[in-house]
Amino acid sequence: MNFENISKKQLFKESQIMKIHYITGICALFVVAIHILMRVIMPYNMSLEYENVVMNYHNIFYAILLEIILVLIAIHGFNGLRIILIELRQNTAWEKSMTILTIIGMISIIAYGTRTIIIGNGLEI
Amino acid sequence: MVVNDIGENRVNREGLKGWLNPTRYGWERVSYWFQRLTGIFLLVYFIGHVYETSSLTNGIDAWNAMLELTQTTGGHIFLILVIGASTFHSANGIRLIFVQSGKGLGKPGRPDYPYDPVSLNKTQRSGIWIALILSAVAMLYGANVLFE
Amino acid sequence: MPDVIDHDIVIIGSGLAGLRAAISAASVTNGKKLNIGVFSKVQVMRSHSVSAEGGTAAVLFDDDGDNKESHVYDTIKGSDFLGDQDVAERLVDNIPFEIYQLDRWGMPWSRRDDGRIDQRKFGGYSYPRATYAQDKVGFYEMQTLYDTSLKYDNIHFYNEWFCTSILHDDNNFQGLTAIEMKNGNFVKIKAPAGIICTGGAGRIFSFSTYAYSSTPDGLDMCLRAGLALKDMEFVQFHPTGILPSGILITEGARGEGGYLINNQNERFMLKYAPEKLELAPRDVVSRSMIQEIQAGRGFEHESGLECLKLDLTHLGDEKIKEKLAGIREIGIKFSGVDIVDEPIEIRPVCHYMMGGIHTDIDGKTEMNGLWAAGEAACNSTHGANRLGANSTSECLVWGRITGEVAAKYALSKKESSSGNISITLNNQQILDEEKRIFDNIFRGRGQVNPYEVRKELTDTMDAKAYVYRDEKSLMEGLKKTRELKESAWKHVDDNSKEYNTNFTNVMEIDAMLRTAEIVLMGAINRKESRGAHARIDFPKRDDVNFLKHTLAYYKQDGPVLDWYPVTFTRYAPVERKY
Amino acid sequence: MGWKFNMSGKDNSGDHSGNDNNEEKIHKKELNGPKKTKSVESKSKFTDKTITLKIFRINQNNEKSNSHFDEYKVSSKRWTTVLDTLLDVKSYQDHSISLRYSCRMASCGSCGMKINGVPRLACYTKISDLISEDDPDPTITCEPLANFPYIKDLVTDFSQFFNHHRKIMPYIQNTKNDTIDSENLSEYVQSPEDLDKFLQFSYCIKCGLCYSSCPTVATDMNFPGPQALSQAYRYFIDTRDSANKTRFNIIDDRHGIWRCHFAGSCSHVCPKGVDPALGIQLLRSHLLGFNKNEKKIAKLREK
Ligand SMILES: Cc1cc2nc3c(=O)[nH]c(=O)nc-3n(C[C@H](O)[C@H](O)[C@H](O)COP(=O)(O)OP(=O)(O)OC[C@H]3O[C@@H](n4cnc5c(N)ncnc54)[C@H](O)[C@@H]3O)c2cc1C
Ligand code: HEM
Ligand code: SF4
Ligand code: F3S
Ligand code: FES
Repeated sequence: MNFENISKKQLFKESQIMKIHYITGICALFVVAIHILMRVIMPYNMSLEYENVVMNYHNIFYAILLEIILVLIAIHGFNGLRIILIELRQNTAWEKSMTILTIIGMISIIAYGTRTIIIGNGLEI
Repeated sequence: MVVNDIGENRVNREGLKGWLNPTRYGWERVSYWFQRLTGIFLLVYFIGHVYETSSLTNGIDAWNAMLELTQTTGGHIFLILVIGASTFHSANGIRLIFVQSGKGLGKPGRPDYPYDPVSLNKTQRSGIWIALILSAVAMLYGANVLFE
Repeated sequence: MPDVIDHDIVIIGSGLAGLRAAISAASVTNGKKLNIGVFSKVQVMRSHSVSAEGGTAAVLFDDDGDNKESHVYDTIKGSDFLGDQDVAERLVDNIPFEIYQLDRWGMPWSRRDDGRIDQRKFGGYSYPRATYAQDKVGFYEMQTLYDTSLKYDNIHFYNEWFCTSILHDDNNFQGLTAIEMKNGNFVKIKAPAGIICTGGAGRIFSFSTYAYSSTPDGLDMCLRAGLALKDMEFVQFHPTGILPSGILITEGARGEGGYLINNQNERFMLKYAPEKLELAPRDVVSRSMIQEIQAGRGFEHESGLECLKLDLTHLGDEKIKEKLAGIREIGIKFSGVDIVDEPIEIRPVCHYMMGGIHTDIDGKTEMNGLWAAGEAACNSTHGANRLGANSTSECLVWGRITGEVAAKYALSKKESSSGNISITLNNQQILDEEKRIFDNIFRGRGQVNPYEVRKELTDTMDAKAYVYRDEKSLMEGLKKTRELKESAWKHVDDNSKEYNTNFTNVMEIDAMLRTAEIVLMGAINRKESRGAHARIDFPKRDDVNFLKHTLAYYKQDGPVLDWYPVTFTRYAPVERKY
Repeated sequence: MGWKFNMSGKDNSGDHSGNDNNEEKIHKKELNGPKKTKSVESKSKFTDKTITLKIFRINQNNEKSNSHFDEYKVSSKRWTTVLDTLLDVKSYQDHSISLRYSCRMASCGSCGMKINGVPRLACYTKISDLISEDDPDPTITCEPLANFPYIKDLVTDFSQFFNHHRKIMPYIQNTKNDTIDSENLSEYVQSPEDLDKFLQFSYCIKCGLCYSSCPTVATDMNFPGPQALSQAYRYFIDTRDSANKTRFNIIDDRHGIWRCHFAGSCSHVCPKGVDPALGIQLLRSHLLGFNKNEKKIAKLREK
């Protein structure tokens, strides 16, 4: 029968992954809250003006905050996606490729976002 | 769909349709469905948002061009949905974290007819409602800010 | 799936007896494990045993004054002295072990506050002796045994395999034929040893507490293989079945203090069994109830049947919910009555077959290599009337005994043939069987609706062989049964192979007709009233002529009856009073 | 309560209150007086009706596209269950319908099927609860349980479901006291409170309704499903069992307990109040290491 556990070797136990999922979820809640509050300190439209945005990026604490958000949500979100995907089909090839796919997604979005933060941090107004 | 040794003709899994249909089995099922949809939706938005902000690196003109693209009525409505989705997902997510670690569920006991599963108790149901209401409020507030 | 399956032991039936036998056989080894096959026409946990409600009788509280001797005597007195006394002693000796064994395996026995296993009162016992787990004893026992059996990798379950006949060579068991219901294949099974645990046959009555699967196909298989059925005329009618379905309200309800009342609101058992009242043995209570009804003191149920009521309202909400939750659910769901608020309508209902395949004290049948246990077997523990809670005990005790004995037998066979028992099946038998089921039944012809025949048969049994019987009605019943048997009903309309329940139903009806005939003939032949067999025309017990078991063999042109002696050890028959 | 009954059963004195546990009063129960009773449901509410029964027909060896619904007319009374009508149809209208049934009292778990789109036990579902009194042509639809492979008509294949159950080791493992010898008969000391912790979950009749309703099972065939997982909890929390680690290793898997997202549908459809969703979440709490000291291993009673 095509029943036995397909996944025997795993880097993390599923419980560890899910703990990470929960923790990233909760932490994301707080940091995103701060991120959004920044939008409402000043009128919304003003907060989106190029100068104001770049000013924010110059603030090293804010830049770190953004980086944290980026990492947390990328992990949480792509792991969520992985969960949904591996529930869809059960065979080793599919599961492996989905895991790799989500990890690639996770890394690339973090990399791409980090690039914005670094460059933003160095931009002249 | 899932086919193992049982052969195509006999497969009777509900499949994707199963989890996409929240209309049976009560409110917990609706909350499950919403949590998934909002999760995927937020992920899509998140990717888009990272891409959106990256236009920053190409200077003020690129940034303003992007703003012009997104800060439209349609874009605002989309943003309001994101606000609603993230409020629901976070609030309900916190409830889920609690219940999935066994908190706030009530105790098993001797089953009594008519059977009333304690896991589907008032606390849970009100948790779902609170998440729904919070997200509605957040959406109203968001609309207020965006369309002032 | 190969055409022939090999096993060391086959067990037919996966009720309490079958599972207990499987586990006990699986743990007998001499270094090598035996290969055990459990065949059942329903999935394991769908067996009828899951319906047992009230308790399992055992002497556990010696320190509180209970003792084994009293259990033996209660059983024998309950049996109206037709029970074999050595067998009853064996039962009583062995059952405490089974209770504790089940506890080790995870049985959720109801507990006293000090953490010990609790017991409740049951009809016909001198002490509270029914070990219980709420009111779902059979269910929990089945679950415990099933789950435990999953531990053994040498037990193979064949779910939904309908066994049709026993293969034998002269008097040696060789195997079985069966139909795999999922795909309709006809399969032969070879094994040196077999245990029949196919349960009771109560579905030959319409108004019955039994599951629909409790038909006598197992008994019939043995009958066709030349074995005898013993004491089939003794059918127990349980006092409290709800209307119109016949679902059981456990004796535990009366054990916990329920009253039976008539339409005068009287607790009429005061008249019939002044000492034990509602907790007299079942035959006594059932007869009293029929007398009440015939005296015009019954209620009329919507369905037209007359009935009495069981009053539990005084037990209180708390106690009912704690100890009789399942009954409450049944009442609400199937009768529309909440027993907490209202008495529930009940009527005596067919509940247990004291008779079965003739076996000795070890459960061995007349055929070498074949044993029988549980309700299908008649090792004469229960004689003419079983006490409540003694049946699950019997299933457990003889499940274990037969499992062990059969395993040892199989092992010795294996050893003497150096590991490879070669059985040459008798081809003629297999061809005959194929002819019987495929040519005669599956491709049979007829205009009469077999389900109609089943309905008429069971209704006839209800009308003619109920609590009180007499020559005239029994004869009428026998005549009707023979008429039905001769009519052109043997045919199957559904011609698909896969999961053809039409086919299996017709095979069951075939067996029911033969068994019903034996029940009726035995009842006609026994011209006395003893235990559950009450004749209006012979109201007295007759120890001179009838203190013996009935045996029935099936010969070419019908059943042939014979007698068999009862074993006595210590107790001489006395008049039964409660 | 004493063993001997009070003989004064006919005593008319004293009042009778329905909820009295007091033994004294039980015996003084008024037997001849009028009784006030309240019905659970009004008995005369449901008049006999003719209904249309739609039954899904399929055969595992034919093409799926051959499946169809057959319709039958049957009459029903107040107490008639869906199983009764199905058997009625099978006996008198169409012998070829295949379905499983055995106990007809909701304790064997054979007769699970989708009735009007929701998984239910046929023997436990009354016609009168499904249709409204003034519906001129009430129709009831019976389909096989979803998520179980088809065999024929309403009969589905449970082997995968049972295998999942077997995989979680549903038996007591207690290295210390596994064996029992006839010399030293005694039971584990288990208080009623300890019993209550798992009693509810051991009431599972393996009917598969929960398995059929769970959205994860709908796509994930390696997910043990609510039934197996709640049984894992039932044996885990039993004070007689000491195999925590082994069982955790089985369920803490990519397709294990974490694939339950608390959709609650299992508890919603369970006919026996097992509340598998509760069992799963509690099991998860132990797996996560909360509630660590809730469980003590029981000892055998000293003789
Ligand atoms: C409602 C009810 C309540 C009861 N309550 C109590 C109680 O409280 N205490 C007590 O002690 N006793 C009680 N009894 C009696 C007791 O439950 C039964 O006597 C006992 O369960 C019988 O078990 P068994 O193993 O012999 O057979 P069963 O459980 O009937 O099992 C028979 C098995 O044989 C299989 N089978 C039959 N024919 C075939 C075939 N042709 N091919 C393959 N397989 C076949 C069936 O599939 C089934 O698995 C009660 C009985 C009823 C009806
Ligand atoms: C802000 C606080 C957040 C919290 C507390 C939170 C919490 C959770 C929880 C508990 C789950 C698990 C649900 C389950 O196992 O059934 C989950 C799933 C998920 N989350 Fe979040 N989340 C948050 C934010 C986000 C964000 C911002 C995204 C988008 C990038 C996201 C994407 C997802 C996805 C895709 C899933 C998978 C859905 C599923 O498993 O059903 N989450 N979240
Ligand atoms: S948990 Fe409930 S629904 Fe699921 S199999 Fe058990 S009894 Fe049926
Ligand atoms: S329906 Fe399924 S997702 Fe969990 S709570 Fe029940 S197992
Ligand atoms: S027939 Fe047994 S549960 Fe319905």
